[in-house]
Amino acid sequence: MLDVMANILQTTVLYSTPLVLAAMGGLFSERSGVVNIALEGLMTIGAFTAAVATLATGNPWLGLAAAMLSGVAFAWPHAAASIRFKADQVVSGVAINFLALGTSVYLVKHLYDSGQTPTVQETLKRMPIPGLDQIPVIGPSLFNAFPTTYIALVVSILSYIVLYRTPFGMRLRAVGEHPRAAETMGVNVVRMRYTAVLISGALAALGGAGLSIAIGSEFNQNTVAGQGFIALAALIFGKWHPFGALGAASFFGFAVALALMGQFFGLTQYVSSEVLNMLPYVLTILALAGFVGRAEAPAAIGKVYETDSR
Amino acid sequence: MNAVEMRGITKRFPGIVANDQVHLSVNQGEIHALLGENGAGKSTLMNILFGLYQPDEGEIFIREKPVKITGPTKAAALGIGMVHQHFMLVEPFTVTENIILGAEPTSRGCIDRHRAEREVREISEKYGLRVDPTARIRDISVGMQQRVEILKTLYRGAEVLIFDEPTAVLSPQEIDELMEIMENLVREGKTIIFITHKLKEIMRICDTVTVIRRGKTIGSTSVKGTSEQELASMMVGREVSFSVNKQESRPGKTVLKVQSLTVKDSRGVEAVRGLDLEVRAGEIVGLAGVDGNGQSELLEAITGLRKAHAGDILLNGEAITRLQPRAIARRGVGHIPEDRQKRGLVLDFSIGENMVLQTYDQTPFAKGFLLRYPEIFRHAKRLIEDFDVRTPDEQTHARALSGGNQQKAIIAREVDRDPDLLIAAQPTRGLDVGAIEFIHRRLVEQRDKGKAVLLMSLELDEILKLSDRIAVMYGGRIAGWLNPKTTNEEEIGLLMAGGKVGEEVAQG
Amino acid sequence: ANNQADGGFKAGLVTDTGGLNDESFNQTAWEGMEKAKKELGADVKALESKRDEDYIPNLTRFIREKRDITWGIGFKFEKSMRDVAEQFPDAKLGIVDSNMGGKIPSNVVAVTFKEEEGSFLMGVIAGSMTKTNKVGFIGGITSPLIKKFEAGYVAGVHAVNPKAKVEVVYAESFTDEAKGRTIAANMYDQGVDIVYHASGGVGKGLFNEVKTRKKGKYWAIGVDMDQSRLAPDHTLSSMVKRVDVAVFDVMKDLKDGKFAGGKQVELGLKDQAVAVADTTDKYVPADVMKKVEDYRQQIVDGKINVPATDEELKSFLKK
Amino acid sequence: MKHLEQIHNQSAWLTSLISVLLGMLVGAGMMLAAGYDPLLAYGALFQNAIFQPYDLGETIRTITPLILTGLAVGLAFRTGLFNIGVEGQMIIGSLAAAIVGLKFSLPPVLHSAAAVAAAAVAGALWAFIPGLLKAVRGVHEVITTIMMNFIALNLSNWLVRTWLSNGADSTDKIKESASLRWDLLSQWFDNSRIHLGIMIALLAAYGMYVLLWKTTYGFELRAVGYNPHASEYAGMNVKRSILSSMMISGMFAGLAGACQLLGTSGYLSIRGGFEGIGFDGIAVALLGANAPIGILLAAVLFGVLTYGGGNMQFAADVPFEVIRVVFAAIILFVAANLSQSIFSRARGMRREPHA
Ligand SMILES: Nc1ncnc2c1ncn2[C@@H]1O[C@H](COP(=O)(O)OP(=O)(O)OP(=O)(O)O)[C@@H](O)[C@H]1O
Ligand SMILES: Nc1ncnc2c1ncn2[C@@H]1O[C@H](COP(=O)(O)OP(=O)(O)OP(=O)(O)O)[C@@H](O)[C@H]1O
Ligand SMILES: [Mg+2]
Ligand SMILES: [Mg+2]
Repeated sequence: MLDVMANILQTTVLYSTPLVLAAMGGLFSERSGVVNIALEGLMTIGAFTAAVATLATGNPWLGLAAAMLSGVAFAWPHAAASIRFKADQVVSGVAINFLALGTSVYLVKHLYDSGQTPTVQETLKRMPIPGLDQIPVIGPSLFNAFPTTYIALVVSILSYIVLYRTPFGMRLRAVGEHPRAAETMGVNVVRMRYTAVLISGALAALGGAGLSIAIGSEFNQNTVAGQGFIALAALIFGKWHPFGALGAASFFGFAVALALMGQFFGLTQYVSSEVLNMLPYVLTILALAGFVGRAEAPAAIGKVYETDSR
Repeated sequence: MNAVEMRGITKRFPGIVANDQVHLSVNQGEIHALLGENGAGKSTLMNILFGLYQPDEGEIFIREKPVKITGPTKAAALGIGMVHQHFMLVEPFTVTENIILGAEPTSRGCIDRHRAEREVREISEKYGLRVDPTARIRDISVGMQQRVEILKTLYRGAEVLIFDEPTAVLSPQEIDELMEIMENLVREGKTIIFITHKLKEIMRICDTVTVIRRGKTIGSTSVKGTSEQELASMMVGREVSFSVNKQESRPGKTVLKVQSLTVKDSRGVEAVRGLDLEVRAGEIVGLAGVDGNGQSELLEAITGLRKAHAGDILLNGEAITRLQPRAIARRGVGHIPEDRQKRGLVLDFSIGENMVLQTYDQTPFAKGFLLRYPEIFRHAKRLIEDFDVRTPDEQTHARALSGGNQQKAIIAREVDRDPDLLIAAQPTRGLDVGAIEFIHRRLVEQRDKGKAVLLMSLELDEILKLSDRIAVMYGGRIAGWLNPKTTNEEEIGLLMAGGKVGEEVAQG
Repeated sequence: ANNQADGGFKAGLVTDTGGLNDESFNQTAWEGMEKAKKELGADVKALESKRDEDYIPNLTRFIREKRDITWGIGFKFEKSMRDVAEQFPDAKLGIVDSNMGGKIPSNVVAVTFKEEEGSFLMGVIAGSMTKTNKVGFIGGITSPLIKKFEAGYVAGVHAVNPKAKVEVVYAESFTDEAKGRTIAANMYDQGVDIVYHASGGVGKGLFNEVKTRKKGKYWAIGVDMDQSRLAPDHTLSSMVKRVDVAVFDVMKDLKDGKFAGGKQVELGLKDQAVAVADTTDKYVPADVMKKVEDYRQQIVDGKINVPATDEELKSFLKK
Repeated sequence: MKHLEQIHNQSAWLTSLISVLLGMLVGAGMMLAAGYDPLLAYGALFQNAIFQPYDLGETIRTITPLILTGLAVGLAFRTGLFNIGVEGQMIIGSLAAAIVGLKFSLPPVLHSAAAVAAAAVAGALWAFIPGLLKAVRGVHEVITTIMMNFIALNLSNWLVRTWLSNGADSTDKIKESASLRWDLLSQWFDNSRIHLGIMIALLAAYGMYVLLWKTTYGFELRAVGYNPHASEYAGMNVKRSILSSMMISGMFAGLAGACQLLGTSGYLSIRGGFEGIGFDGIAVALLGANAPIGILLAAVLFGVLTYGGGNMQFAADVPFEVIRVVFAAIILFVAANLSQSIFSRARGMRREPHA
């Protein structure tokens, strides 16, 4: 029984890591008032860049760094369009998704003449934390995890501290709730939102990188396959709070783990594997409908901010 | 010494010159009133002083030195603080967080909460502005919120404070308290620029008044040497009548009867508790009360927007307690809601569409399930003319209208539906005297046509002037009935605060 | 991908949504085409399909170019192939991995493989080498094609080691690498020591996981191509499917004037179209290799009838 | 969404046109950078998409579901809802159409009508769930519709394998009587798979126009979309509006599924993942300013580029994905109203905020 629990936990951690990182990315952007439906695209470009950079340098840490840069680069047009040019933020996000998928697959085909990158050999490996990884049940999953998992945990905690404890975070949230109020208090709304969206790009790309150079070992057009949208859902599910989003992403990973465990225990004799596969999604909806309900978005989210002092 | 001087300020917006060579000079240590009709350009001028807008032309001097105010930060550095017409508060934040935003005390990179709260407490005690530093904005009253706005400016060391229509949203008690605070501030050496539409307030507290009309300075005068009447005509450019000409009311049958009604608010607390109320045809019943004593919930229950927990509501003798809002409206209830932009209008619809927001599916505006836009626009055209709504045409989006004209459009719509009962909630909030005059006339006209009018207002002035009977609400009940002819503001205020009054008019 | 026509033989290949270099049957099929270019001087060209609905226009484009043969690679072409074959009775077509429900139009040659036979041998290897008596199988999306792999594998394991238990998990995806990894990790953690997969891209996750585990204790078995390069020290074997050979042979026959239109060309161990990867002897000891060879011979000789469906497997296990 | 409305006025038409050209320029730049010939590529694209009757027919077939998914997304947006679940509703529409097409026997026209209707109802019902959760529990429709997509995918695969096909990868072909193909039409277009779905799509576009701008109910839907508070005050039933707008949106999506199944493929197969036509609908709707005529034009553009893009790869060796980049650029340019700001700068004007 214990090892089953350990297995479930391990799957949960594995599956939710990229979601957590991307959701934290979304958190910064949306808390500052900019809708980020582009998480999917930002994860995609991160996964692509990480794979290519790791293949080129042989160093997955450089891959992670390059991925973050690419995330910033692709978040930039989203920021520019929705902040500087006052475009509709959903429209701009959808465009980024197209842009990222198009660019990355185009480049893969151009660079490797193939639908996917070659296999990345130098991926990030599990990093046991000596001692702690021997703890039963949680040891193997939480303390013998991929570096990205540790990063995700640290990022979650840092996000909380930055958003709720520092002046920067307070200003960022103020900008997302009532930008004009923030402006009258001397906060530069435009710069704040730019910063938030760019951070969002870096984190989402980091999440994507985990898919191509930690859990996985290549990039193709199916590498991200909707996880950016799930991360967005986790962000909303988690009520735009770092720990809420962390919890929601983990919940989703947990549901995936349950569905897989079902197959191990021969549940497929009674229900089809497709039905088991629906479980994570059904559970999420039930959880939302039953316990979570209405989530209150940052008040100024999605709204174009008009400055008059040009 | 001049604390502030603005010379030849011009600010153009697309299609309009909001400020046209405006001149303003404010003495150190005075309370300087800025008076003008809606849209005269007062807020624009103050936004320029606060650095939110850049003037197209003109110069600004602070303490006799020329300055360029490039943004709110610069304004704060120059000692200018502004309390905005629409509150600039972050609702989910605490009082302290709102005050320190942008100038946070930190220790080791994190916000030093304790120090911040201590500082807020200190300033609030110094100026007599009591607030709870840890309360959330969304949980405190409007009056409290305003204090937070004032504290924000003081926290930044403001010497010149701009108050843009601060009293429009306050109850009489809160206004009194605010006046006291303002006097305190002046005593501490601050200078105040005070925008209000209420001439009485200017007479009461200000030293100097500057009047602007259509973006131009009309003149400046000492308050001592002027009168309300003179100020009004300076501002509007014509004579304004303050008293409403109305005949004795001749109440007819009972139109609205509310019996031991109990209504819960959004948090499930009983906001209205066993309330009884009657409004008869041909009378205006004024509903006075400090904001938050159940008035809003009462009106929402009558109009069907909120479920009654217990009790009955009868319209012309028939129960409407459990009917849907639409059914109630169709039975003859008109409603001018409190918050016009949020509840009264669909800002992205044309005026024409807004004029049929309840009746769009009835003849002549619809035939079967198809809309008849020609009829809708014809209807709107007529109302625009009848009610003097200033708009380019009936196809203009409601968003493009000024607040006063938006309000006129709503009143036009509700009155035109010819309801037996007209509920008017704060119908003149934020409007200038000209517009107020117009709306008051319309309400009395309805009464004289034999309609029942229920007027909810925080302006005691308005209540006293218009009502035939006054009901004062306190703690979810009618605390007492007063006769406007024999009572006065003090008496109403006392009831509003939960006190007792000797003379009351009999109900019914 | 333009080539001069020499002798005028022109062939076209339409991939399924996996694309040309999918490290799977599309890619091996293309290798067959390239061989045809080299050895038959054929003019060969490929079109990749983005969505299922692209199959018909893509096939049609080659037919309109009057290519001597147009290939559709993958069972997903089944319905489209029939439509196109009926619309263009003069065109010659080929499909891989489908027998078109047994009703093959006369201008289509249907190439299928007896994956169950190769999978049986993988089962023999796994069943012989497991130390824990627990082996695993990861399937892609539940479908008759993948069931062939599963049934053959389970039968093979059973044949050499009736005590061994086979954990079967379907990922319900052919692309979710992370899921493949999770499933593999779970299997290994629960005592499985050898895992075979027939799950396309999902299987990459298997190799990623096994690579991180103790050498010589945990193993993976690949599919379609020799996948040992994905985890050189952890791969026991791969079940190779020589689509290239099949595609080339059909075209060579066609050029020689023989076209097996309307027929199903079913290739198995006997035709060396499914086989055990050459690198297998690296970690599989000689005695097991010999067992594999024995079983191969028995299957080729028809002494063993390898099950290809759940039902056939059930009756096979009963014996 | 507000300033997208301005696309209705003529300068916005110009903006869109310029954005399309700029977008293609971006694509050309990308091709040049990678050493391809953009002229050859674009030439191949348009030549392939519209000049041959066969290809024109196939292009129209490609456009058909895009119109419908665009309408689905656009209608929801108009009423203040973000329906990312069009993909799933479309899958369910296909599923329902397949069931009726396979399991029922009806006379020709009736059969296809029944299958189309079933798809519409099924799509509507699939959208009803997120609508209900939104209206009653306030659950954010973005999450629920995303989840419903994955559920739809698995549900469809499951039913195909277990019920509709006896364990195969795909169902049989639907009965001829349920098909939306019309021989005469196909023959005009050289036996391409163009089908009557295009009529359904055009009717749906007209239907959305009439519903939203001509009927009393549409008045209510739009009012609720813009301002639910004011609508409630005016006596409209906000919850019912949310529900019905989700359902109408789902109905359009279901129709798209019907077109794909009854017109294009004729059978249902197990899906490895999402086809993406529903997601493309988001882009189509946004590019088309959520207005029927705009959506039509955007779908045409999208369809031409998508179908023609296949030839680009064939003729010029350019990876198809560059088309996605072109799209992204067009959408960004339109959304950011970039051409306008270029213009106004040229005239020495400053950008003014819009009301
Ligand atoms: N940002 C803006 N863009 C365009 N026009 C504006 C803007 N702000 C104000 N205006 C216009 O400028 C004029 C002056 O507006 P302002 O808000 O200064 O009036 P006000 O005197 O403060 O009125 P009120 O008494 O209602 O507060 C109005 O006609 C208004 O329509
Ligand atoms: N950002 C803006 N852009 C364009 N016009 C604006 C803007 N902000 C305000 N206005 C215009 O200002 C006018 C109303 O300004 P203001 O905000 O002072 O209204 P209000 O105070 O609510 O109404 P009123 O002045 O009648 O009480 C309207 O005509 C509105 O169109
Ligand atoms: Mg003002
Ligand atoms: Mg005003």
